[in-house]
Amino acid sequence: MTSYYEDSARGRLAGLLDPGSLTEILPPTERVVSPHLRQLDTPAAFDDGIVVGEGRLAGRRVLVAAQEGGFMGGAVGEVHGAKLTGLLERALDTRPDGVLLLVESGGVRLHEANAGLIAVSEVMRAVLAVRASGIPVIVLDGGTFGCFGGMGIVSRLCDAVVMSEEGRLGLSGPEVIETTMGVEEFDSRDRALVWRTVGGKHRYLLGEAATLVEDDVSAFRAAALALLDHKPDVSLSALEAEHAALASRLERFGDCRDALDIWERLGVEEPERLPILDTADFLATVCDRRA
Amino acid sequence: MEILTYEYRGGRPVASPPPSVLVGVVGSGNLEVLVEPAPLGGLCRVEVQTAAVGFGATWQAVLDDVFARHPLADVRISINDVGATPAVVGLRLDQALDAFAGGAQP
Amino acid sequence: MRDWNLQGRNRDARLARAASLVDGKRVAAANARALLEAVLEPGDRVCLEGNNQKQADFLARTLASVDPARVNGLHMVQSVLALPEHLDVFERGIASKLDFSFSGPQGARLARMVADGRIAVGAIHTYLELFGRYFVDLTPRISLVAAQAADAAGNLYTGPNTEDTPVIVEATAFKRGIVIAQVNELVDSVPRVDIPGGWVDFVIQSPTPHYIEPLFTRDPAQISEIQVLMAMMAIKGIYAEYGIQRLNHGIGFDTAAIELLLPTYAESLGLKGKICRHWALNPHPALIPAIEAGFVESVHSFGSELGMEAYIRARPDVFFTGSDGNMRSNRALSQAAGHYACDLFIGSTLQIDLAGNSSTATLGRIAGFGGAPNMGADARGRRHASPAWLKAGREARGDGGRMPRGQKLVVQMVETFREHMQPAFVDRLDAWDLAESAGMELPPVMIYGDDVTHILTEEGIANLLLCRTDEEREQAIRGVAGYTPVGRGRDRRMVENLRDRGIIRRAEDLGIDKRMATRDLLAARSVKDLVRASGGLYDPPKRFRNW
Amino acid sequence: MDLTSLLNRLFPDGHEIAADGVYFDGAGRVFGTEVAVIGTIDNTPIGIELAFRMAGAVLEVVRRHPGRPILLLVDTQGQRLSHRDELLGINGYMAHLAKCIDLARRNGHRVLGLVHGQAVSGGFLATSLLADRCYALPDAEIRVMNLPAMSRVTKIPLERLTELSASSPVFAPGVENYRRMGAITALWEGDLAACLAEALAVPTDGDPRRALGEERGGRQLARKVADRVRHDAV
Repeated sequence: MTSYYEDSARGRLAGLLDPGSLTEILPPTERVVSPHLRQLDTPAAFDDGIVVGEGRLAGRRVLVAAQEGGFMGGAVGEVHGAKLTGLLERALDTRPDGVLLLVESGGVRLHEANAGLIAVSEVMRAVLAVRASGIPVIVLDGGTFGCFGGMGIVSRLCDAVVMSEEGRLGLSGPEVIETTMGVEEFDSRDRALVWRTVGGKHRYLLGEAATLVEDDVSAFRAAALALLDHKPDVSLSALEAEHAALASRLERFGDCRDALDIWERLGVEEPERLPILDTADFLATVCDRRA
Repeated sequence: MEILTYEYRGGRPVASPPPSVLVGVVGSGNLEVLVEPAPLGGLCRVEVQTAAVGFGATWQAVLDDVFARHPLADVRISINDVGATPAVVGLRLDQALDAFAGGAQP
Repeated sequence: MRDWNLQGRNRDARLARAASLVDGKRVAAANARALLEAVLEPGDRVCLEGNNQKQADFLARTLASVDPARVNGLHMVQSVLALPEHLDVFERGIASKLDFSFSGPQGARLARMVADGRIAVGAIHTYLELFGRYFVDLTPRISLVAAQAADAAGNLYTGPNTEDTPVIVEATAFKRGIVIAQVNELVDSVPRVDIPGGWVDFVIQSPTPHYIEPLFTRDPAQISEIQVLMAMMAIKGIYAEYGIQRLNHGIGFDTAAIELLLPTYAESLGLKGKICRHWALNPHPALIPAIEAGFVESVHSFGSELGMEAYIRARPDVFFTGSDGNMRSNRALSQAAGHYACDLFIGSTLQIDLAGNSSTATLGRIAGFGGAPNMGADARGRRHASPAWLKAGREARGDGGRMPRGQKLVVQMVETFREHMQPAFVDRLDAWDLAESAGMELPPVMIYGDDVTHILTEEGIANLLLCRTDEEREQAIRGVAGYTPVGRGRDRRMVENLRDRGIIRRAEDLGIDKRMATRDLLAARSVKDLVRASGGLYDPPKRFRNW
Repeated sequence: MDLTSLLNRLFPDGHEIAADGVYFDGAGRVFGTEVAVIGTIDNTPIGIELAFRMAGAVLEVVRRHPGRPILLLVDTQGQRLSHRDELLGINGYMAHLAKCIDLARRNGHRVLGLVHGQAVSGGFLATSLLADRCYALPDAEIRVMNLPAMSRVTKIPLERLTELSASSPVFAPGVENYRRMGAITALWEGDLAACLAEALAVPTDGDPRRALGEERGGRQLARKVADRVRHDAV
């Protein structure tokens, strides 16, 4: 068992794909680094914090991108974002069986904030173009830094999100909310609160994550493989169905102030027990209780 | 930021080197090490970009020992460092150069 | 004729002044300030309970709020300055003199206030020294302590965090002083009596439970591969070498790594049952896997640790627990145990000089000592033998026909550079500058060089027991000081000679493959792994969760 | 500029646009073309209700008015920063809005954005940045974070950020920076109706912003890097 949470972006890819099948595009030897970091006296990385390439998953052809949270929290800068956009657009030409995004990002990289923000919107449009062309885009989210900011939106544009309970998915990070709105709004040091708000279990219960897996690279691999046959549907009726589901979420849980309230309303007995359950026990406990 | 360059002579080239080896991550207290074969006329060249300014002598001492352990020639070693301690620097370089000399990507 | 009971009469007068505020022994929280103003007299010696874990925080707030016109010039004699209120009493003129042990969180403010002349520091102690002086020349007149519960008779139940309470109350109650306790709850009968009611004068239910700091919880996720390597060297190069059965670990990730390598690496070396059987140690969560693996036979603790309560209750063969099932900790007794009954202390530090003196002092902070020097010092009064103690003694004294005697192993474990490339090895400790600027009589040295037996860094182990001259000792230290200026200043030939003689040993000399030193070797790599290892009994504080 | 005068200048031929608090929608006419309008005022933070409502309005246009152009007039200080919105999955609501806008585009609706107040981070991402073309009024404000806050977070001295922002459009707030980076096609001044009509007439194909950013010297790498990743042989 290899912990996905602890692994690096490259380590995750090595464990996820068929051995030796990854061909990296613009690898570190190309030294396509961020020029903006240098200007601000900040160290750059040779891959600008993202690995993109082609590989195989159980023999099936996939394009992959993996963000490295250890480098600037996986934040998106000009080069980083352009690599991701280019990879997605490559799928339009090469038509793989799917695109896998191993997200780990705090959002936009402040050192190049404007470039990063625009880049994320380009990624968003590219994701939707790939899906509209019938190729599924699958997100894997289980890294140390979670997935926030623009990448939190990107993740929910895709066909499915695979999470471990350690994974986090949201828009504004708890620290950002605490800094801006005060500790009463969101105590970012209360990690139990953080995880039951944006962690994998809650996201799975809400339906934001399609699959919840153990913190194990091979579990992520199996889940990604199972989702490759997903047929993207970006039609009006699909979006109307999503609209209805989001309406129902607002209606059922709009007045909830804590995940425990939501879980209770979902009919989970002893909701306070959920955080401590192992993934298998958790899945068995909540199997017919998801929103 | 500081950019430091070191060169070593007297090493031996690796017979069939891999195209490149990358080890580590550019994160706080850590570094990435990129090792590539390069036609340097027998030199081993190390280029360091580091966020910790003023440690040139320390880098020299660490790299002297690394070269003594891994006397390689025609190798370009590129480092992006965010204030890693010499212990971590030595560890990453050992990992990278073992993999490079072994000819396999770790 | 001389009156031989002035203290008793004075005590009676104080109690009489408080009579209107008391119902039995109970005083309402709203009357707490009035109580303190009634029983305290200017210049009193006061012990306010608080250590690096449990805090009599309500009484601290109350004391800081009394009228300085009525209560002033107090002499505080307390283990730890942890809360802002501990210094507020000086700022407001309520107290003026201080004898203490540790002031980690308030170290910078304390230094400023000492420099401004607002606090006269008597001395900075180790815990045992200060406790000792409670019975000699620093006996508290009034003690303000914290407990979990009290009954109507004033019997106190401390729960697992008994800590300093017994020693403080004993010193006060039996010298006609006054003991005031804040308790979390008032009950009909306490689950067990930790402090007999006859020793307690007043009981106040505090508006909120007393604070406890989870100081000894170390998240395994933060242990680095370098720390794993150092832990491997500690186990193979010291624990196995000397057969360390009885020991104490300092706080920190270095020692947590050792604890987490016992069920994996130490087990693979066949060391179960041969090392680490008996501990004077707080209930470190990182020790859970080793306990579960059967390494650990007994643990006596200075204090408890938040979240470990249920686990401790379920392992009474290992921990010291009461009839109620909960741990009974005792700082004074565990300190004594660590000093006299352990063969090894291992801990980290911030700076080590060329003579092996180590210090955690930095300029602008008066941090004090706590208990480490009690653990990290040879017990000169020890007379019982053990193989580890005898072996260390032999190494130190040679076979030259001198009087045979053992020695405690005192190991300093440091990475050669700390964060931000601060070298751990220095020519001159910052403690000298601190002593100068704060007008101290001695530089605040945590562990004296002549007590240190081994220095362990990522570069290797220096066995100072085997050094025969000051020069050898200095080169042995330089020889493991890595790329710090001290390390680079080594005499390479002499260091190689020391290595040939086994005084310096590198990982490879110990047969340790550095490539094995990865986090995969840790028995737990996250707090959740610790919870799993405990069978769900460990309930970590929420700040340590990621679920 | 207040909403009424903005709408009057955009739609001199008249409009039926109803406001409800900080939200408004409806339709206006410009030189004979009917344009659906969805927007907000007062720099409002976009929380889940607002994102949901805008998404519903986009879907409504797609259902009821096939092909009708959509003009987004979103004035936002960014996503709503709240524990409760995160709890309910605000990123999912934002993504839903983005998907609806993209659906409209794919179904033949021209989608334009006009920044008339503020446009910040997540609130910008899920709305006008998803339009075919985004424009701005000259006094609008676009940013991720102001420089003092950026300095605190990145620990880069404010003076250095200020100094560099004089030459680099890459991180500092400002409409002109976003124009140079290619995200803002043009500034609308003077006859707004004419600007709108002209924008509606320009053909659109794909996402032109990288090329625009490169052409204007604001983003030198994005197009090159994306093209290489898309086309390099492996």
